Amino acid sequence: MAETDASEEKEESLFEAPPMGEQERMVEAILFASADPVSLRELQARMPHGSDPAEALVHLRKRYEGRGVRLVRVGDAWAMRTAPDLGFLMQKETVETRKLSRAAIETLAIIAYHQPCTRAEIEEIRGVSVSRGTIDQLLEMEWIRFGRRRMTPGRPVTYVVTQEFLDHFGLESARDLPGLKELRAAGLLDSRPPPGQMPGAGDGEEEEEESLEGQSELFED
Amino acid sequence: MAETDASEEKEESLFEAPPMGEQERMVEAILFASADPVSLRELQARMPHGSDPAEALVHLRKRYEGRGVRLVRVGDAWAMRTAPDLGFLMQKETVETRKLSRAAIETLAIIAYHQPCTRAEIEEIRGVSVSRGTIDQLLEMEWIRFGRRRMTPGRPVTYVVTQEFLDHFGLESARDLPGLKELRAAGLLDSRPPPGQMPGAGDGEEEEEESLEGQSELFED
Amino acid sequence: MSDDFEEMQESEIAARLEAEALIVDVDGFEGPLDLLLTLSRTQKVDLRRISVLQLAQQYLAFVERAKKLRLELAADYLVMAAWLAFLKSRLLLPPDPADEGPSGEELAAHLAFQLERLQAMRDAAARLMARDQKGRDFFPRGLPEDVSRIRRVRYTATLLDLMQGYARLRTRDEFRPFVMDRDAVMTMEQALERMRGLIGYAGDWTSLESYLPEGWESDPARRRSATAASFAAALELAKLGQIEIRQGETFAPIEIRRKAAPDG
Repeated sequence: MAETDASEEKEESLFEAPPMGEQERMVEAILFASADPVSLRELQARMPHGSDPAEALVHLRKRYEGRGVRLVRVGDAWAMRTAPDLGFLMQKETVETRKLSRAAIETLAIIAYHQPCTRAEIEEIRGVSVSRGTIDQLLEMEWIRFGRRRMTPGRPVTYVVTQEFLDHFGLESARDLPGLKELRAAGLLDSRPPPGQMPGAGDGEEEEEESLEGQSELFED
Repeated sequence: MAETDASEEKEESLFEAPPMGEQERMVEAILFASADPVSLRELQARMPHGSDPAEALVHLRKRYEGRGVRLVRVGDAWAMRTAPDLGFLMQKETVETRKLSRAAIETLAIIAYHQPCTRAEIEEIRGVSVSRGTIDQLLEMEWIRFGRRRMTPGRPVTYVVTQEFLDHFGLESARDLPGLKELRAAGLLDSRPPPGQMPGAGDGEEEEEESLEGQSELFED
Repeated sequence: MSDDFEEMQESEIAARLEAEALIVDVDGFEGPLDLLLTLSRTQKVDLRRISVLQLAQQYLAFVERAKKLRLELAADYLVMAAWLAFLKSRLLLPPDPADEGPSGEELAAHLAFQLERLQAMRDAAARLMARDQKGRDFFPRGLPEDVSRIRRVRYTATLLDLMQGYARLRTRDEFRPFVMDRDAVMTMEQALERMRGLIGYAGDWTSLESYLPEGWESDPARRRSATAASFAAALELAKLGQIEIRQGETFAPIEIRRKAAPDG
């Protein structure tokens, strides 16, 4: 089976890929049909063999410049979105997003700018403990997800922002977060351990607390 | 600005309508984002006063001619749709990976360890009859193939494992499979003796069964 | 020193006024760091140049005030107050050479960093929320088309599955030899085992043939194997002095019987 597949693939690639104009149409159709961003890999998988969706995207993006809809990049995926200046026409389509609490917004920003970020780090920055509900809400909105466990004692879970987060805020990547460079340059994104004992969530017990946290989450999951 | 809607409307219509290019963008964005086809009347209602969506639609329709998506009329409303010739892109092949059934794994293991191996032998070791489907599945996966017929009465077919099998399991040859001792050393063998069963359950008849089995397969094939 | 003191008094008044306003909704603060950040605004300086000493005094004044009003402050506010009192003493007193802990300046610098960082994150959050947002400012396709899924199933198994499957089978009849043609072979050990169990019941001379297990008499190959094994086992038992063997003539049936125990 696998052998025939391979030979089929080979055979097909002998056919010429569709002309770039056609490929552009294909990418256009696929992206129009999807509400969610479509990854380059998926485009490739759905288009005929030998297609070059990356190049087609370049053409397509240019074509939609200044139009009512635009081609936007979201992480390693692409999507069509209406131009932001026309938002006023869309009252009918506007979705009421749940009002986020100040704690949730701050937590989200901290995760976005410090990712991957542990709960203990969030607490250290905010100087107050993070309620489970806040993290849950962000997880539920699919704006954050679990990252890799930190390789420190207790192997605490980390959080990172998602493609949905990038899509929602119109960001090409997390590197495009507003003011990221300045914050980094100012050293405000460094993790600076507190000298000796500091009160609050960021005190000397942090490490241990973090371990416990990570541990309990390990078992909860 | 405590004026009535009507006078506001009049006043606004005194302002010039947006340029046609802008109107086209607006129609484009509305049609793109709308879940349902949009009527001319609704377009008019949503666009700034003095707009001429009908004309904008004509321009827009022309613009999308031959593209991956088209502007189509649905009753007295308008919508954007994927070009019909690209419908084939709206399919996605997903490959679902499933674990092989226990019966199949056991059958495969027996063949691997005892090849060449007849169906009667498999059944003898497993203690239950082997369904045709299980053998077929393994044959179809190209993990086993027919070996030489056994030179015993009925000349039953035998099964052997394939190169594909060896590749999948990362084996040089079936002889590299760990033996019972190694399995036990690796903790894969339960040291508890199983309850009951003396050797050679159904001993005397075995040979005959096998022959019959072989025979029937001979004719089935 | 007196200048400092005057300044302190002045700022204390300001802080008190501030605190009074703040106290009304102490619940509105997200922890002591948030409160400190709010208090720091009264200094109207860049957070980098903030006077941590002054801030500490403001905070302590706030807590004092809250106590007087009998407002219940959460424990972490009080912990922070204690720490700030400690920090204040460190900042005011000459350093103790015997103390190896971080200096007051280091602690103050870190607190300033924490405040600046918290403020920076708040600003970043505000900038983030001010961006065009999906579903509010820009919109995805309202009528996405279904992508039909063609499902193909691929079965898989790991080597471990395979070995465990085999192990499972072999555990079931572990006592069997590994080879395939084992069914036609009886080992001497098996025969010995069998004979040991049976010999006690046979008081008189019995043909060795009758010791062949059921199912082994008819098939010639099995019969041969069983006979040979039983014979070898009989010899073994005779050697151990447990049985006696006799054969009337050549090719006559071999008979055995249990040896009457001569001694204990």
